Amino acid sequence: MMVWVLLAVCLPLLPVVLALHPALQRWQWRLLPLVSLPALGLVLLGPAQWQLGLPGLLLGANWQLDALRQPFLLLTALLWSFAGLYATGYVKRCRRSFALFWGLTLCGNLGLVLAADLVSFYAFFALMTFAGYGLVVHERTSAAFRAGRVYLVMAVLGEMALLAGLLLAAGTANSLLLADLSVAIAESPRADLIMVFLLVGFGVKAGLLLLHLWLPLAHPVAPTPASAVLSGAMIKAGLLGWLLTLPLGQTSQLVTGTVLVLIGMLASLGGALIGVCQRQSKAVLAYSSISQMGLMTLMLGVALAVPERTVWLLPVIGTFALHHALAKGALFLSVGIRMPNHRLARWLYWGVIAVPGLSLAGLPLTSGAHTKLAMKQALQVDGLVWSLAPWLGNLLTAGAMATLLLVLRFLWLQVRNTNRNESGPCMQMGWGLVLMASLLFPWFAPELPAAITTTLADHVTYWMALIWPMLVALFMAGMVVAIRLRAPEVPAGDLVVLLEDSVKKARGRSRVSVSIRIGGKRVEWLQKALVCRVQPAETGLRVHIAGSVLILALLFFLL
Amino acid sequence: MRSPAARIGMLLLALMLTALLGRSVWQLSMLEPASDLPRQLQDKLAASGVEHPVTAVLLNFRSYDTLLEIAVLVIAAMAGISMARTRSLEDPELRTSDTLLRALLRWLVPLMLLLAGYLLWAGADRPGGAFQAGAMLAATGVLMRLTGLPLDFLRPGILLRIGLVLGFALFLLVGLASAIAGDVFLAYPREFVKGLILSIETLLTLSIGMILLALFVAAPVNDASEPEEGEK
Amino acid sequence: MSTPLLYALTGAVLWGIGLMGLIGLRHLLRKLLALNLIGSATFLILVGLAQHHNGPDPVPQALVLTGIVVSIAATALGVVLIRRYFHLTGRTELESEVPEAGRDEEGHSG
Amino acid sequence: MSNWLMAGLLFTPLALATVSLLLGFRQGRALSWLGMLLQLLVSVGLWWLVRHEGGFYYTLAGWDAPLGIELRVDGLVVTFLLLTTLVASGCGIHAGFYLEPDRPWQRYFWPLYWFLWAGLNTVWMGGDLFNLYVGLELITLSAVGLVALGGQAEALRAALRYLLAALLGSLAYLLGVALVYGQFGTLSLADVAGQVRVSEHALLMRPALVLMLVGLALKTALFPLHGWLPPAHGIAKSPVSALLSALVVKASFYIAARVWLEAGVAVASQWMAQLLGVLGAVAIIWGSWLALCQPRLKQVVAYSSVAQIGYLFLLFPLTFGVEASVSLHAQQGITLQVISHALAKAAMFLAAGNLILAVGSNRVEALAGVSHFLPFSLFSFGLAGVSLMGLPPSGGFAAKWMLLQASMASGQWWWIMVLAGGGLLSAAYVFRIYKASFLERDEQDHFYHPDRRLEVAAMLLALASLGVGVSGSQVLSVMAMPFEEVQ
Amino acid sequence: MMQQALIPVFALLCSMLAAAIIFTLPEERQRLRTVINLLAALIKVALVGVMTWGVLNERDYGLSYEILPGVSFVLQADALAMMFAGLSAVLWLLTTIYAVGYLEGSPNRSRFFGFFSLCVASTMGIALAGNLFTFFLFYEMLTLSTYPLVVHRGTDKALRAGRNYIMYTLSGGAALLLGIIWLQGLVGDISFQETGQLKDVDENLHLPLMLVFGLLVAGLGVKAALFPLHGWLPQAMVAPAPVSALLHAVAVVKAGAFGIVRVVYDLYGIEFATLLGVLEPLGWLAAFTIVYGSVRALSQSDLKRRLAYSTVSQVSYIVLGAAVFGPVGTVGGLVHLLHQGIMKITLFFCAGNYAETLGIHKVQELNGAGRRMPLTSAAFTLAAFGMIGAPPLAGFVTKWTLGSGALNVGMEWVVAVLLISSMLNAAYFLPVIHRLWFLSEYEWSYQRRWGRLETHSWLLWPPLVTASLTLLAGLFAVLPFSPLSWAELIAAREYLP
Repeated sequence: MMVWVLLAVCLPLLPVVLALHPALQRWQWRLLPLVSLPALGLVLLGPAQWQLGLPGLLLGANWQLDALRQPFLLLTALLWSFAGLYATGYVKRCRRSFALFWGLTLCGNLGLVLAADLVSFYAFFALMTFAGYGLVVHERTSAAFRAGRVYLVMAVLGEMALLAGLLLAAGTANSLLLADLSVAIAESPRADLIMVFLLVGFGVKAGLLLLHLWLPLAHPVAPTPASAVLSGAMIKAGLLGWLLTLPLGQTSQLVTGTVLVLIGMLASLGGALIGVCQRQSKAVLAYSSISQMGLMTLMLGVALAVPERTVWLLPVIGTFALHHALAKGALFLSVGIRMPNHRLARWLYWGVIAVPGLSLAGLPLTSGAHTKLAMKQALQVDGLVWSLAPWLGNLLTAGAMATLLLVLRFLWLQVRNTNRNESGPCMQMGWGLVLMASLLFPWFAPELPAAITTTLADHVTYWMALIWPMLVALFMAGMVVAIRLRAPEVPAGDLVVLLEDSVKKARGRSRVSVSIRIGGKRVEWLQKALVCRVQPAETGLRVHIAGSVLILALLFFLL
Repeated sequence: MRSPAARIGMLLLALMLTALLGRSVWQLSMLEPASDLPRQLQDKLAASGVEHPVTAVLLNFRSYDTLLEIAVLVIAAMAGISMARTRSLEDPELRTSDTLLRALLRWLVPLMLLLAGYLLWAGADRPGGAFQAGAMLAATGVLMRLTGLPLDFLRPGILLRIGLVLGFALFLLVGLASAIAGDVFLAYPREFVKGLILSIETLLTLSIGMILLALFVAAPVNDASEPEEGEK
Repeated sequence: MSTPLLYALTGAVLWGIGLMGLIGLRHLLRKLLALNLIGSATFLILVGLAQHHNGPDPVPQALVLTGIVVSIAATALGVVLIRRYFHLTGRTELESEVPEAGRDEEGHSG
Repeated sequence: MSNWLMAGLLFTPLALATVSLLLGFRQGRALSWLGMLLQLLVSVGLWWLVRHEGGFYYTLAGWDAPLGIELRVDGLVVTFLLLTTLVASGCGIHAGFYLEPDRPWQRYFWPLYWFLWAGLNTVWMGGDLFNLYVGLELITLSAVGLVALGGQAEALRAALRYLLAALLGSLAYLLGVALVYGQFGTLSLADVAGQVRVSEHALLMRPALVLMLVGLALKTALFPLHGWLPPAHGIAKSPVSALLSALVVKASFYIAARVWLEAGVAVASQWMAQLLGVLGAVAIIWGSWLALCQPRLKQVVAYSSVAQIGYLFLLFPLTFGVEASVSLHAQQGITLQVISHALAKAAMFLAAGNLILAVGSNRVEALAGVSHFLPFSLFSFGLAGVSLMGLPPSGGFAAKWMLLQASMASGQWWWIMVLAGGGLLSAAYVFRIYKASFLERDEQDHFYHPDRRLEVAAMLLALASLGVGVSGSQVLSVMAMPFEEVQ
Repeated sequence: MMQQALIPVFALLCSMLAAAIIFTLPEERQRLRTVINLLAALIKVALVGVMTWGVLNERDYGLSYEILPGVSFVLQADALAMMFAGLSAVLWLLTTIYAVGYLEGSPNRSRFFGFFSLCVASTMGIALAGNLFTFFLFYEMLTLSTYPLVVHRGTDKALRAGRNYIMYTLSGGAALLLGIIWLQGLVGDISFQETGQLKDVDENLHLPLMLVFGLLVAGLGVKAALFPLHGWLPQAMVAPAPVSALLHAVAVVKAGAFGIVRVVYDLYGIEFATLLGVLEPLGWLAAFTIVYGSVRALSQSDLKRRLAYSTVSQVSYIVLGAAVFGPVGTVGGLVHLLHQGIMKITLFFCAGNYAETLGIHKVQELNGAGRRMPLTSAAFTLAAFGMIGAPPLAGFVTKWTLGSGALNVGMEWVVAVLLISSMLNAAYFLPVIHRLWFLSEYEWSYQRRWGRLETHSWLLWPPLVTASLTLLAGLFAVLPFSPLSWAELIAAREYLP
């Protein structure tokens, strides 16, 4: 077992090892899709629950797999494997570097899912974050560098907040096990502070509103497979972090929960709104991710505020994450696929591309529908004693509408996709596999608690409820196309642009160096003056030595 | 020290010092010294080998002082001759052919030598002694030099150097001999005191005379100049 | 006031004069003479102070004799040096008109 | 045993001076090796003797103290004798190879050298105030002679200045002695000390004390009476400068210290002690600062002596009106300072001489690039510098440590500042030299390579100054050897 | 028993002896010099290893010898000493290898390696010093022996830096000396003892003891580059890379920090120091230095200068650790003594490699160097991430333990400082790493090639080794003999039972 786990986590480091020797470097690239296979095997074939202690590692490492982690491990392994396959066809330049960072990031991502103690969790999280930079800036264009810079700044901020949160939490819990944290935090007098740190720390990765700035910048510029894993898997790491550390199921954290729900609402709608205004398909997808993560944030907020719902919500969040990862992964990968020239084939492709998108919007019979339904069940109003409860239903409806609009926007942009690059069999296969996984999702989705499993009747009512928002959305889209309304241009990365401007203005030449120079001159002058004064005095003393004797003798006499 | 104010200030200060010194002398003169050295001296004079107390102090009780004093003289002489011209002591300015002077000299020199001898001898029991005799010798030499006599034995050379240290060397040897004999340094054996002191005095006289004379005769400068260290 | 004491007091005065001379005079020989004067003053005090009431004290007399020889040696050395100094530089004073500091900075090669 | 040793001690230098006057430079040198060896044997023998049988008075010419001259041999004296042997031998060996043997006047080097040594021995052991005067004069005149040797105008100027100052100092001292004799009727320092303690008119000794101290301070070159020192020490030949700085100025200080400790503390005033200390402190700052400004290497070292001498004068405030233990601490500290400064300064001058010989110039800037040419000498210079700065593990440090302790224990905290600041200033000028020598020059320099033996001499002395720090306790134990009167 | 007392002496002597021999070697005897250097380094590592083993088994390696009345030269190997000794022994070995490669063909190597050995001997002495006096002895010796190394290049700039260095450190030495003397005057005994030795002093000595503490810290703070006293450090980076490495990682700054640790734990005793209330200001000072150093590092365009300011910041972690009461904080500070050493030495090694191979001095010249020198750059990256405190590297272990130690005793502000500093570290290191790996190659004015390797193999291995150590120290932090567990051992012995 241990060997298997270690292999699963460490095999992604193979490109790093191979990089050490020139003779082995060509293997780096060829083995890229294979490095995540042990992890995939682990989640598919291995036991569903296990625990592994590695006392010699770090400050005493502890890894485990449980029901909460399983969907995350699954989505991570799946997405990375297929995207890796896709990447072997997609990436043309700097392959070795790509393989290196790919492996490192993957290692971090897998490891953090499995980590059960704070330190290894944080270690893998940091590894993923920093190695991810390599993926973001892979194209080495100035846009990539700009996105990378924003990514890095945000990531560092996040890491620091995270470190603070974890330190405080560990100090409170007096334990390094993640499992011990939630109780301790809930009981701690500094619970709010810790939670804020953790929310912010993971929020950067999870694309929490206001901390999402890097997402729409990074996704369009990163290579497509990298965008897929960024948006599909890595973004979920933040979510997982929240789930593992926040005091879920303990005492009610009403304020935090409410704030989170509000942020989630805002994100899910606002993200969609800004996303519609984007000009790049990947940027649209990025905002869609923000929007979707908003929904997950919302659920988390509910879980925090209403602890009794945690039991229901956690599996739902897991399911949602898995669904979103696969669907979004498929969408991202489709960006790099070249449309066949044949008209029919192109329409077929179109249809296939649209499915995951519509799934996101909750198209019946898709994973989206499955998830949305489960979510609705979990958030059902009866029994949810909470001020915001009545709004949730409407929100979900609005969310679905917004998502659909986004998807339409994406498809619209895809139509104009002038991608002329050859998409080789590897890409096709990778894309296809993700797509398939996404479509097959309802069949291997994790089991939900009995209380919120859905019946057919639920499905039907759900569909009914879905029809009209979808229609409205389609109508709006149609209108837009018909009157050739141009969407207002909102630069990707929205707030970042404002920030960058202000930073530029603030940067002026400091005057410190000037004053230092003046100071130096003064010192020199003083030195010169001292030298000039001392030497004649010395000569005087030399000449008047007898006089000095006289004066001294008198002085002594008088004393 | 050019400004008159400073001069007057210094003068006042010097006056003050003088006054303080005088006051101190005055105050001290009121005191009776606790130890009575003259009486001790008187008690031990008999054992010193000479009758005159000053000579006894000089050459016996505090002979070490005297030994070093001669050393100081030798040093001065060395410093003097180290700057001497080596070729010849001929000084054309001093050459004279005044026969009257020569004749006078012929009388004076033996007389002065005799006087020197007397001073040396008298030192044992009355004022006199090696230094006075040596000074007399030197005066003789000066006189001879001024009349243009060459005095070639004063040319810096081994002879002169031997002459310079002769008295000192004997003094030293006596000191060493006494130490070797088992007593302390410079303690003359009781039985030879007088003879030893006399012979030391005699040689000292010669040396002192030579030293003083050498300073007069040989001190003129040479033209050789050595560059300062490191400034070649 | 006994005669020896008078000698001693005279010595004190001579000391002041000698010192003043050493301070005020610039010619090297004069300085040397001033020092000689100081020496003599010292001897006067030594002898005068010691024997003003005990009658003649041979010890200071002997000391003074030694002192005189030493001072002669020193004077002789001084004169030798002064002569040679004069011979080489043509100067009779230590201090030159040009301030010393300035010359020190230039150094002198040669 | 003691007779032989003492006779050897007194006789050897004088005899060598006499004999070497009759010989040329080279023969004198060969003879001097022998003399150094003898001196070494004698002083080590004396150390052995004193250690086993205690110190003693040695009555010269067989006459007891007030009338005759008594020499005192105790631990401290032995310490200084050993120090003299070490330093003077080092300088002598250096001089033997440093001076050009063919100059006619160099034959007078050895006699002067040995007279100087004889004077030093006399002063260390002297217990008679007048004998100390004669010893001082012996030292002064031979030192002046050495400075003027082969005299070029500048050297003569320096020598004359030195002579005049030293004579004035001697005479002031002698005047003090005259007053003491007038007061107590004795010349023996031990007697004077005894009488001061019992006499009700002891305070009348104060003028004498002042005169002696001022005179000796002048000879020791205490600020502001130091004007004669830098020219003399700067212009003399390096081994001569080394001797002068290391030993000659110490002789007069030694007398001052002995007078002060035996009789002075009983009659002096707090103000006098403090004033002496203040002058010392000013000397430290002034000397160091001027050393920093000097354009010529040996002037730097010479001014450093002015500064280092300042430390010595902290003895006065630190032994006046304090507890016996503190006073002892201060005395030990000052002794260590004397020793370590002697060794270090000698090493420094010798090393400076080597450097000058190598680069052919006395100027500090000329040293550029010498660091990889004469690393050995530069290293000696540096080691000596370490001691002057008072950094561990040098003797200078041990001294500073004890002085700091003494200042702390006596509550005179203001000296602490001086001690600390002085170290820094000395660091400044030592490193200035280093800086100059480390500067790399582009063109390939053609330095003259001095004799290896010259470098060794400097190195040994520098190492010795370091050794004093490492074995401070041992050195001080020599000083503390028992004193018993044996006849 | 006698043998045991001699081991520390041998540890000291082996490098002093090496220095003495090397000084006398002519410039051309390169091989012999290298052999002597390496031999001495290896012997030292072995001796330190033996002692470490012994200390773990509670053996006593002590030696005492009276230098001045009441003042002794004491060598003593305790756990804390061995930590520092081990660090310097191992890193010396590496630095020697590096320096041999670095200075190949340059002038004045005998001088360089001679002083180099002396410098390490002093460091060893500082580590093994059993009382404050002995500590001071070697502390000043260190100052002196590093000066020739700092000015080794002999350029005007180097000499100026050297002057500043010496003036700063000697002033510090003076303050330290005063403190020592005063302390000795107050309490007499100045030897180091586990759990401290001033705990039972009289109540009315508390005020002077506080002042003494201030003096001692001021003196040590110069070398440790605490805030107002750090000016020399960034200038001293003109020295050759191995020297900077040694200066920043092992010898000088570490000596200062180690001294502060010694004073706090073994002289005052942490409990007593807390009682006196001197730790809080010390902590604030350290915290300020941490932030200040990082801020200054941000604006440096010279690579080594940037690293130097980073040192200013990093070394204060150690001091901060000493100022935090409680075993965990102690561990955090102590462990950083080692961690900072290996990380910073890696960085300087790499900086040296860049300079030697591609002539890189400025940060902007690093563009694309990663492709040209991947191994060096990898080492640099690892160490830089370690500095930032990214897990699982050594720096993280420090920050984590320091942070949790501070939290344990309710000093939340320490965590804030740690975070701010980490952030700043990231801000000045990440751009460098970015340039290394992601930017296109700079037009280097000169490039040297060494066959297949990216640089001289003697230059390449040391940073690789230290970089791996950086990784291992973090990855296996809890294994026995790791820095962390050794620090825990010390902490366990430093607190009163």
